[in-house]
Amino acid sequence: MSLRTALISRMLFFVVLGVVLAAFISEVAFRLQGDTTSRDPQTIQLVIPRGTSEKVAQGQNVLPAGQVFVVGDVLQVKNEDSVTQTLGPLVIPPGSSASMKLDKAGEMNYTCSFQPSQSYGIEVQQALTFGMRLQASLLAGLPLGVLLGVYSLVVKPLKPNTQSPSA
Amino acid sequence: MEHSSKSSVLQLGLLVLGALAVLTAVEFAIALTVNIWQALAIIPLIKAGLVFYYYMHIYRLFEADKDVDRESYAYKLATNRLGLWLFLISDSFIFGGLMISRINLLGLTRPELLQVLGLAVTVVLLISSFFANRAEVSMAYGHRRQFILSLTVTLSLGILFLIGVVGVEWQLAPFGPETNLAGAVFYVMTGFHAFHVFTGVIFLAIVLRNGLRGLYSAEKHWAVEASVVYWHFIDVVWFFFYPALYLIGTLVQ
Amino acid sequence: MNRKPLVIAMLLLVVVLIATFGYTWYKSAHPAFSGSLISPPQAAYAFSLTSQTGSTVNLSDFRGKYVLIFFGYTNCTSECPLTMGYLKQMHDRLGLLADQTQVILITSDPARDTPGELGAYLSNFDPSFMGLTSSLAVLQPVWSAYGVTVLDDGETHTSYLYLVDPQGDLIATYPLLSNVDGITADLENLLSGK
Amino acid sequence: MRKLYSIGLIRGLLWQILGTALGIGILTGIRLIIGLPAWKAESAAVFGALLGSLFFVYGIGAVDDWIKVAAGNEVHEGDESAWGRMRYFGVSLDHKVIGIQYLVLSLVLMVVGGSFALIFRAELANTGLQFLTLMEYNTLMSLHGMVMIVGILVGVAAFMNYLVPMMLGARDMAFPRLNAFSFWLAVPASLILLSSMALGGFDTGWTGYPPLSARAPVGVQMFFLGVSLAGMGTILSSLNVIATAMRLRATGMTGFRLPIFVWGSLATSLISLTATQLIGLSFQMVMFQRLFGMGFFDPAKGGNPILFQHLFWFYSHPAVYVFVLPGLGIISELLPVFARKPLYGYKWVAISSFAIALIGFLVWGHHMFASGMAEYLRVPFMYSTLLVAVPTGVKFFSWLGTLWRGKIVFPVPMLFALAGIVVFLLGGLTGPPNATVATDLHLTDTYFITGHFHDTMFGGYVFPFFAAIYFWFPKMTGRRMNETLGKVHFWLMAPAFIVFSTIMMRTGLLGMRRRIADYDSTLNVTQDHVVMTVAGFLVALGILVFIINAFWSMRKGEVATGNIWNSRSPEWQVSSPMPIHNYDVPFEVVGEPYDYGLPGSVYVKFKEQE
Repeated sequence: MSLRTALISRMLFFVVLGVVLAAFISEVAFRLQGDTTSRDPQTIQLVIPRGTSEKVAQGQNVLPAGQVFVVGDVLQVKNEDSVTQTLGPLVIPPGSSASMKLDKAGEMNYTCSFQPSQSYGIEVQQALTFGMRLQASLLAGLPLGVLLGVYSLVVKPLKPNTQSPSA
Repeated sequence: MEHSSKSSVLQLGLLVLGALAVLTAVEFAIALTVNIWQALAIIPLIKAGLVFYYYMHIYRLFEADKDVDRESYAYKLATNRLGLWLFLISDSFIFGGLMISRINLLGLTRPELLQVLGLAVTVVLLISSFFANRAEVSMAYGHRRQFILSLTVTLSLGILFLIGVVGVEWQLAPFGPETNLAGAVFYVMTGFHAFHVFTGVIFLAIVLRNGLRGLYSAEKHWAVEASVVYWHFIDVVWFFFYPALYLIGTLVQ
Repeated sequence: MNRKPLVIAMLLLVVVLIATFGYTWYKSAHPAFSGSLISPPQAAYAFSLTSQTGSTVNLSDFRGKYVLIFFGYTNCTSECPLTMGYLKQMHDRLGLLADQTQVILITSDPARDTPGELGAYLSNFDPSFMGLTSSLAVLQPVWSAYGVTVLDDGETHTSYLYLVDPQGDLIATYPLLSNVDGITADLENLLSGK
Repeated sequence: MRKLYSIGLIRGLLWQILGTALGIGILTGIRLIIGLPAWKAESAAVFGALLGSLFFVYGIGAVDDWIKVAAGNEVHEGDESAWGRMRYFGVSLDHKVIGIQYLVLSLVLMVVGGSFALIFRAELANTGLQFLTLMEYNTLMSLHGMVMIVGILVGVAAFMNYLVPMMLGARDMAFPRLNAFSFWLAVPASLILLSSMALGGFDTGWTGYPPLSARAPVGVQMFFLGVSLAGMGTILSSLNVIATAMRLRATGMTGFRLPIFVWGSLATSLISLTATQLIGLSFQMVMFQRLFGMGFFDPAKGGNPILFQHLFWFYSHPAVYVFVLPGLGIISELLPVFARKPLYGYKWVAISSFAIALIGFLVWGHHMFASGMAEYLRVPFMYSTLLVAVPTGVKFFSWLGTLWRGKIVFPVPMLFALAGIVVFLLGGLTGPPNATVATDLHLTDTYFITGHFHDTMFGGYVFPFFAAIYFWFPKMTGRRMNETLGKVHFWLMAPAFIVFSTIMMRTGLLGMRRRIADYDSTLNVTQDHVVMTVAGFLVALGILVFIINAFWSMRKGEVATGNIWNSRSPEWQVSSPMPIHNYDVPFEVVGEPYDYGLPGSVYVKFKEQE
């Protein structure tokens, strides 16, 4: 095995080691933290009960004025009322349900037919996904691995004559 | 290269050109049909690897010095190679930065360009790279006529590429640098690359002129090697820019 | 110079190709629906209106076709032309599949949108598109059935595209100005039976 | 007149003026031809400055040899010894001459930048605006930053050029012509950078963030162009250093027998070779945005200003390691000499330079904690930033270990080296609070950061830089600098600076924002500002003493041709000033470089001695 390949494999080994360590620490910390926005996207149902339209006509609130989601959630609106209801891009015929995917983070105010205010607030938060945690582990693990790798060259030299500055 | 005959080396060069052509064709086909960016990102890497090894002879960097005398030509040649490669590494950071900017700003969209022209200039640059390699090999075996011939072809193809990008594409593009983001990215990327091509053309022209005056020999032709390696580098950069500008993603609305 | 790298490169290429097409096959096998699905599908309100040619048209005439219904008016300057443009794009992209679909524009402004007007308007887009109008009395129930609020000047307040399947059921809605790719992909998937 | 023209520098400047004028003319002509309004100050200035710098490099003759080669002629290194002192004012291929040229340019730039600092320091001595307009203040403040940075880059190049070939036992750098070229690129670059004052200045700070820099006066273009050109020079010279250190080492000089300074230079060059391209690119992109309306960083066109910050800091953070690594190397060089003890943990120190450089590439994000990056990603950046403290700590440990129970003597170079350690320690210890997200969000953009930064720069660069000048002055001139004046310089500068930076951090903690021309008197920092101003002027006074000392010693200084510090380093084994081609007889490395005080240990053995 030539010196170059020895060096490369040595560095690779330590970089991987560093990333693994970083990932471990990051995951443990993450679990302890118990982040709320870190759940997987799921289908959340919003039921419009019977008789909503009448109540709304009288200006009563039937449903909460809004709701919080994470990116990727599917909002499924079930219409148990007797008339067609609408929410933003959704049209829900009586007794049926319609759904929309929330794939953009941000706060939206959709016009709707089941609120006296004619508007329903939807807040979509960026979920703390595994991908981002992986990114973080890489960002922390790379330097760690490099550090361990270069110092390993001092602790355990590759070969007697090998510490050329190209290393 | 000494241990293999010239014809076999040239044959290999042709083989590599074929491989590159196939890869480019596949790239184009994927872009037209399924357009999966991961594939379009990997294929240039393969192409670059081929060129690094077969055309730019990267392994020469790691050959141990046969001659330890500091003043000997062989030793200086190796030092020059190192210097050139260091420069290429540094230069590749500019292009890397441009790629990062393009990814950050445009994501999976691309400017509206002439596909035919894009493919054409790519092929032109590819073939020029082949002839550049041919020129270097011929020189290494001391065949001056063939060297001059191949270098002339390389040079003219390089000029053709410049005309294609700056002379035609820039004029026909339906946007200017200030129109939109895609325009800005397109002009800055092609601009930087075209500038490098331009310098490469000048470099090749100088080498050609000095070659005509018989200044290079089979033993001493560093200038030829340098110009050719630089030229290949420019080609490799285009391997990445071509899909980034013409193929990946959907058109900007 | 050894040829190993060349061989490796070619092998890599093969791998990339396999991966690519495997991936695309998987994607096409599991299509994602971009419209907002209505489940279970509801029988779409069956209307009977007058087309731009003056003939009477029922929704039931289009059994066996996917029908895209859009409420708009010819004097509309912003959303309607854009949406019709999108629908035209979709129609062209569908190519041969297009004749298994029908685009219908139901006016929200019967006062001004005579059949002639509608015909002139739709001729800007595609001959196969159909524009329907009628008297206010006939249109009112249609609008309410599809949850369309119409202001006095004939402007629709909330407007969607409605997708009716060959059985005459309302299966999905699309927000206006949604990107044409989604609708086209959905229809392609539906028509190719996926 | 003809004699004057024969001086390279004058010739170059004349050509630069010519080129600038020509450039402006050409551009205006082109605009006329394609039917635009003929006069556009901005593009004219940029094109003129660009052409001007090219003409300078051509006029002074830095590219003559390449042109000859291109024309197919042979080139030889002429015998320069005949030129005498004039060598320093024209193109010379001798790395020692180039090193000294770099050194002088660096001193000039730092004096200029420092005087800017003095001006606005005086302005800040009291609340309200005394004698500067806001624009003037901003321009001086921004230029102080960038002129100093360019000055430091040039100074780093100075010692890398002067020392690396000597320490390696090489005849010259690997590419002498490239070396000269990269120096003579730095001169017009500096001129362009300073010329920004004449073109309305700019108010962006040295970071030049868009969208601010996209709206600033034309001066900012000169700033961008100057820095880009200086960057080119740095890239080429670092390329040269790497090639030299990898190819031209004396026989027997294996990796772990390299002088620490060379390790530091290698690490430094590694950074500036690669990362510098990105600051150049980011600046050029803003230039294009201003010139051609490209919308890279213009949100109105969908651009992304944060992208600039990423590109910018990807260089500008590693850049601070470019500044300090050679300085730290110099400290490691001097301590064993004056403590008469081996350098403690040589291998660890050597590797640490590399570790710092490599990790430095991955920490740029910590400059953007406050500028909207994904919250979760701040943590790894914080971690990697704190990781940099490890190799730095290794260096400190080695210094202490070296001094421990050493027979320490205190000539001026040693004083400066020790001051460097102390001040750099101050800077180092104030680093973690800035690296930690929770505290940084409060400290960012305050004088605390400024104080931290000045501590690291002075401790990591300025003090070692002076130490090096006092140490190698005999090598350069054959005379040693006056000790007494040197001590005066030291005792003026070191305490004053420590007071300065400490007070600076205090005001920062009290809420003093950086980069502002005026502050609220109710902050109760006015007295602190007075103290800072006084301290600042004391530092300047010290440097004045140094300059006088340097000029005096050059002519009348005590002659020192031998190994006055009794160092083991090869360059001291031959007579001072250095012979024209360094070593008449090549040497061989037979032992460890820093085994001071060990009986019978030898580092270099000259062939003749066999």
